[in-house]
Amino acid sequence: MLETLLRILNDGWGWMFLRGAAMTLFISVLGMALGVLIGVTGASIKLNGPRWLSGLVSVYTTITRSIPELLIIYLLFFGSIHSVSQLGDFLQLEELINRWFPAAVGILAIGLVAGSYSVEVFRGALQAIPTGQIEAAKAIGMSRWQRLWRVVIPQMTWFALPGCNNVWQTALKDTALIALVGLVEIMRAAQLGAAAMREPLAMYLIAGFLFFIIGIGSQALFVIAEKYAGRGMRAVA
Amino acid sequence: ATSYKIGTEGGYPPWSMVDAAGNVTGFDADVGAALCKKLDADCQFVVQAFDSLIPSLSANRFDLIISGMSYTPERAKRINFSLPYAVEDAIFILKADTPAIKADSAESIYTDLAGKTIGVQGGTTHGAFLAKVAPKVNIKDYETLDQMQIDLDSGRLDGTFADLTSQSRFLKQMNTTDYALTETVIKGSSDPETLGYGIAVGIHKDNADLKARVDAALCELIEDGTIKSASEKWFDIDIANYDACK
Amino acid sequence: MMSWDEFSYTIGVLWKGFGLTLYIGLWGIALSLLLGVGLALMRLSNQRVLRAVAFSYSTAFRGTPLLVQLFLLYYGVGMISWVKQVPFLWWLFSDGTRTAILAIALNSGAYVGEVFRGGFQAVPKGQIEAAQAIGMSAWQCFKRVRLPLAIRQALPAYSNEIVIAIKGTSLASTIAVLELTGYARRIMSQNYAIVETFVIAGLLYLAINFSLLAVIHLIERQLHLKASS
Amino acid sequence: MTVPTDSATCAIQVHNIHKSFGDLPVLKGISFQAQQGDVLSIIGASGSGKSTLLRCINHLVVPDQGEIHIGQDVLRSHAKRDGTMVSSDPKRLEKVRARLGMVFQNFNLWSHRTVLQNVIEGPIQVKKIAKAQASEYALHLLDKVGLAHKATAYPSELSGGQQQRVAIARALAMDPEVMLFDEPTSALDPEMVGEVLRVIRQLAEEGRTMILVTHEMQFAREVSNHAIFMHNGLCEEAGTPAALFDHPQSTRLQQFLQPLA
Amino acid sequence: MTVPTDSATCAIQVHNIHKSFGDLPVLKGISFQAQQGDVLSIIGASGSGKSTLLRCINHLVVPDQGEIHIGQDVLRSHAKRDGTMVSSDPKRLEKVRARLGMVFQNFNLWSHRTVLQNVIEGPIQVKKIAKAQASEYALHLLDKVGLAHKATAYPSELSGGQQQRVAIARALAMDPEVMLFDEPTSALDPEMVGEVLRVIRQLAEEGRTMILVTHEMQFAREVSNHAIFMHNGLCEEAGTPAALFDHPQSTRLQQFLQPLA
Ligand SMILES: Nc1ncnc2c1ncn2[C@@H]1O[C@H](COP(=O)(O)OP(=O)(O)OP(=O)(O)O)[C@@H](O)[C@H]1O
Ligand SMILES: Nc1ncnc2c1ncn2[C@@H]1O[C@H](COP(=O)(O)OP(=O)(O)OP(=O)(O)O)[C@@H](O)[C@H]1O
Ligand SMILES: [Mg+2]
Ligand SMILES: [Mg+2]
Repeated sequence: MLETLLRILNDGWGWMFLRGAAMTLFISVLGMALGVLIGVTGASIKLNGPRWLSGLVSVYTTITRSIPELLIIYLLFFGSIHSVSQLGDFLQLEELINRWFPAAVGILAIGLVAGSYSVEVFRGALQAIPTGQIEAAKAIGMSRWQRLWRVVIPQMTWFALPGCNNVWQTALKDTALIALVGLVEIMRAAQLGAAAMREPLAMYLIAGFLFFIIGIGSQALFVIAEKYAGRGMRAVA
Repeated sequence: ATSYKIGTEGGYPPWSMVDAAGNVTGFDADVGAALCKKLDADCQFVVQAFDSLIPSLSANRFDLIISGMSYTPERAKRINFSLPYAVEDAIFILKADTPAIKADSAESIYTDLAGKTIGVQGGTTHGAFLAKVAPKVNIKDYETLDQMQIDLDSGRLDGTFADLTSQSRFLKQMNTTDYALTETVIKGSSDPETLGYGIAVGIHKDNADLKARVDAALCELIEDGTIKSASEKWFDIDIANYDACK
Repeated sequence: MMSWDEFSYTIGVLWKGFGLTLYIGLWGIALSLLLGVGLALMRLSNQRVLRAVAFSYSTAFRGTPLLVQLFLLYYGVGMISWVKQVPFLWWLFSDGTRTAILAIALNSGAYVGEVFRGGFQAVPKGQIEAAQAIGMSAWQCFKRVRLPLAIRQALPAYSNEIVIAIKGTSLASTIAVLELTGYARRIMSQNYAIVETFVIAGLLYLAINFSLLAVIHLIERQLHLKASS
Repeated sequence: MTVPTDSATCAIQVHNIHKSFGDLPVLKGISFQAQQGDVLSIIGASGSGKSTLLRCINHLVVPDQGEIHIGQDVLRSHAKRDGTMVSSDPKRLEKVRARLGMVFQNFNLWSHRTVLQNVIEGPIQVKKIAKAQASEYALHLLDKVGLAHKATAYPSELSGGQQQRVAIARALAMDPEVMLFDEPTSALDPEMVGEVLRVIRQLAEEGRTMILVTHEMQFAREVSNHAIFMHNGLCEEAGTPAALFDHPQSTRLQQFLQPLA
Repeated sequence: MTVPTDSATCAIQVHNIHKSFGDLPVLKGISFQAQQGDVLSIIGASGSGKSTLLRCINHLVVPDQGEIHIGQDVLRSHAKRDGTMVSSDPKRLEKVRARLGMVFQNFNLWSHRTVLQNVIEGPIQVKKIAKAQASEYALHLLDKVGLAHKATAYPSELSGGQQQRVAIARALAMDPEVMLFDEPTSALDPEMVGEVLRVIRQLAEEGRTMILVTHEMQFAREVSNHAIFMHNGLCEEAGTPAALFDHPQSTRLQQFLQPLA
């Protein structure tokens, strides 16, 4: 087994996997960032926004969460591929667009999916903030933004972190689906490697190991984040 | 010279594989290289998941598909196909003591299989074919051949139905006497409507000119033995379709 | 585009997988809820061993893809020879449907556990103290105070795990269980109307998830308490 | 008060209680006892540990050392391996707590239950009283504190004083032998304070024991027959309210009462 | 008090405020005004709407009707299409609020910030004062309320009275023109009450205006130069504390003050 692993890594697949891991991280981190942005905005709209807008957010979260992620990537990719390639022709940026279009679709898709989950996570977290905490901020004349940054987000973070962690772990797995648009992330690297080297078991073991490393690493970051965000909040009486 | 981009799956041995440096190898790669030489073109492979090959071709992300793709009427609604340059026969692996192993006609195999559970690879033509000719068979679809083969190993299946090439390779790997290939091979030409007309090159619908040139080039490749030698190199047998150009 | 005949044929075939998807999904959701609440309580218990077990479980099961877990259970455990000797285990692992339910319950449970941990953590300490002070047992305090207050915070995030579990059932097709996605694949291999078939399957998933989200929404409304003080 | 008495009538006995939060010693060995029908006031500066002491009595805060005797029952604590203190007999603790009523300084009403539900929760769940009966008694108590009309409101819809009165009703509904009041009149107007005074006196006449943390000396004087002045984690001075308030011995107590003079 | 005066020195003017919660009318047209340096006490039964009135002044509760004048600024409200009331000029509201200090009845300290951070938050964020300077002033204020040693503690680690004192320091740190105190001494011992009394007097001397809800008549009498008795959503009686407490005119007020006699 060990021999096989060494042979695989020597044969250049080590690099392939590293590039795959970088791609996985690149897409999932940016996707998650987009998702958190959508999540916080969507949750505030659902709780405080005008009715028509919060209705729109509900439609988005319901549909995006309900249909398979692969379908979303499919629709995003093949739904836009024609117009994007025409746009590329028109702007003479074919190369650039061909090169970055898949990654953009990947990030957008992961972001939209993670965003739809995040909306609900943040909505629950926002509701858990005692109203008095926000009133105290209003009473000293804080602006909407200041209240958001100084009170709402710090307190919400503590309530939202467990749910966010889930969204992140899900987003990380979902990046495997972007192989569809031609990006080589960890799982696709394993699949290609399995085909080329005829060692499926070893290849998927390496892929699983990489996912697990990323998973554990991010888990550790979340533990630290919870410790930080929980200062003073843990024993709120 | 003109240049073409060729879409291929990359993860489907021995048809299409990529090595760590990104070079495409396999039967498809050899056919593709030979074809480009004949067309006097520079070619570049684009590796992409099988499911997205046809839509990507439609969107002009590449010019040709060479990826062990069977020519079926349904696919032909979306893209053009070249002549089928190769045909593959299909075959069953069954328990060695099943009478169907020795059956001398396809029909008697089908009747024999009634009520049995047979694995096929999802997304291939074999499932649809089997469902049509042997409706009493219990069909299980697998994502990959590997999974299907593991399940046969673990005793959840009575048999599998797939390409002759992959079946014989698998049986060799299994190294067992419990299972065997049926003596009767299911000819690809027996039901082209369902089993497909054979392996062909995918071309964009609007590009009739390219289709004509590819067809001509493929005929030459079949005639001069290039396909045959590539086939024997990768499959140990000759799957070149000598009827294609007649 | 699809013709009407193709469309109704597709719907007809997909419908055959619909029931099985629902069956796997609902069982998975029910079991994962139990497992999840249990894990959440373990993570918050003051027993260090329980905490460590629950933490490792949630890290392992969330850190690896459901597909891998499913394969390990189905192909891995199914290959162990003594499993075939134990009637209950072989009953469980010989059948793809049951193995799929188990995999979804184990996987989703890890996520549900985190969601409920967040919920339990958000319960103000004073609310629990008030229950303890009148002599409620730990179980009564859990049932009457902690759980209702935790659910209220956790419900929105929990709805995520429900839809993810339903969507997760589609992986059952990879161990040859013919549910919705399994049939969809089968049709795609016949008609190559990939996007259309996929969209129709997606709509069926949407129908299931939409109904479940509506149920959650109703519960949320029902539980919706006047703003906390 | 701290004089040993016949333990048969001794309702509550607090023995050498110690408690630190981290490095901060809050209680450094407090002892006292109270007979049936006693009303004991605990006074002391803000932050002197009065609430902590009250919460030690029903082990909401588990003491680092010391024992609590409630009637015939004893509550003890021990350290776990990681150093945190736990109550030694959790089953008995539940039983004892059901006999101890408590009104929290910050009320701690259950936010997911209406006023009435807050009050009947204990009787129904812990004392297994029928709902109809519990509700009847609860409404009677709510009426007594002037809140019958708020029975279906949620705590978040109540004013501060209303919340405090619900908290008092909730504790009374359990019909406890010993009542622990943590500043039960802090949010109440003079009228309501008079009402609470009457309730406490009546409870005392019924033979119940009350321990009362308060900052209102006037109230303490009128309602209690014993008083303790806490300082520096210890019981600095004890006696009848009259003795304590009119003739404080320690300089610290003199200084504490100064602003009232 | 309700007599019109020269508006130049009029620090705050409350004009015909109405507020209902659902069907329940709480304020039915309250008006009053206070000059610079005035200390105005609001008394009334629990649930009579004192906190609501105070919260209407800085539009934490948006009134259904009526205006608030703070110096030259006016706060008005209007109904949105769905019937909820909103403040008419949110930008101005923020500016006005920065000039109004408030001590909440239940403190509302930010649980994610330490004591010191709670106090410097407003000066730094809203008044854009340098952190060093804000901290220095904050520590001075904390020292004044006897809590300098708790600067790094979190609110959940404080006793009730300590939390209340932090809340007072937090409001003072904003250096407000007008202070709104909602029962600022409810959790404080006599010593601390005396300290708060001193602080309020000093603020009044500096020309600041204070509005004070309290249940402690003695405190109201000592600290304020005007008093209002609220009843049934209206201002039932107003005057100097001496007049109100010693010679109550309305029978309701007489009854209210009865228990103290
Ligand atoms: N959010 C709310 N929803 C419904 N009713 C409310 C709400 N807030 C307050 N009330 C009601 O309005 C009335 C006035 O409340 P408010 O808090 O102003 O009283 P208060 O005079 O401050 O009383 P206390 O002295 O007890 O603090 C009370 O009867 C209360 O029940
Ligand atoms: N959870 C905690 N962690 C750390 N310190 C605490 C904690 N709870 C209380 N303290 C500290 O213990 C001391 C006593 O608190 P306690 O609440 O018993 O005071 P108190 O006498 O009730 O005061 P008050 O009259 O203000 O309510 C205070 O100095 C407080 O800061
Ligand atoms: Mg206290
Ligand atoms: Mg009030």
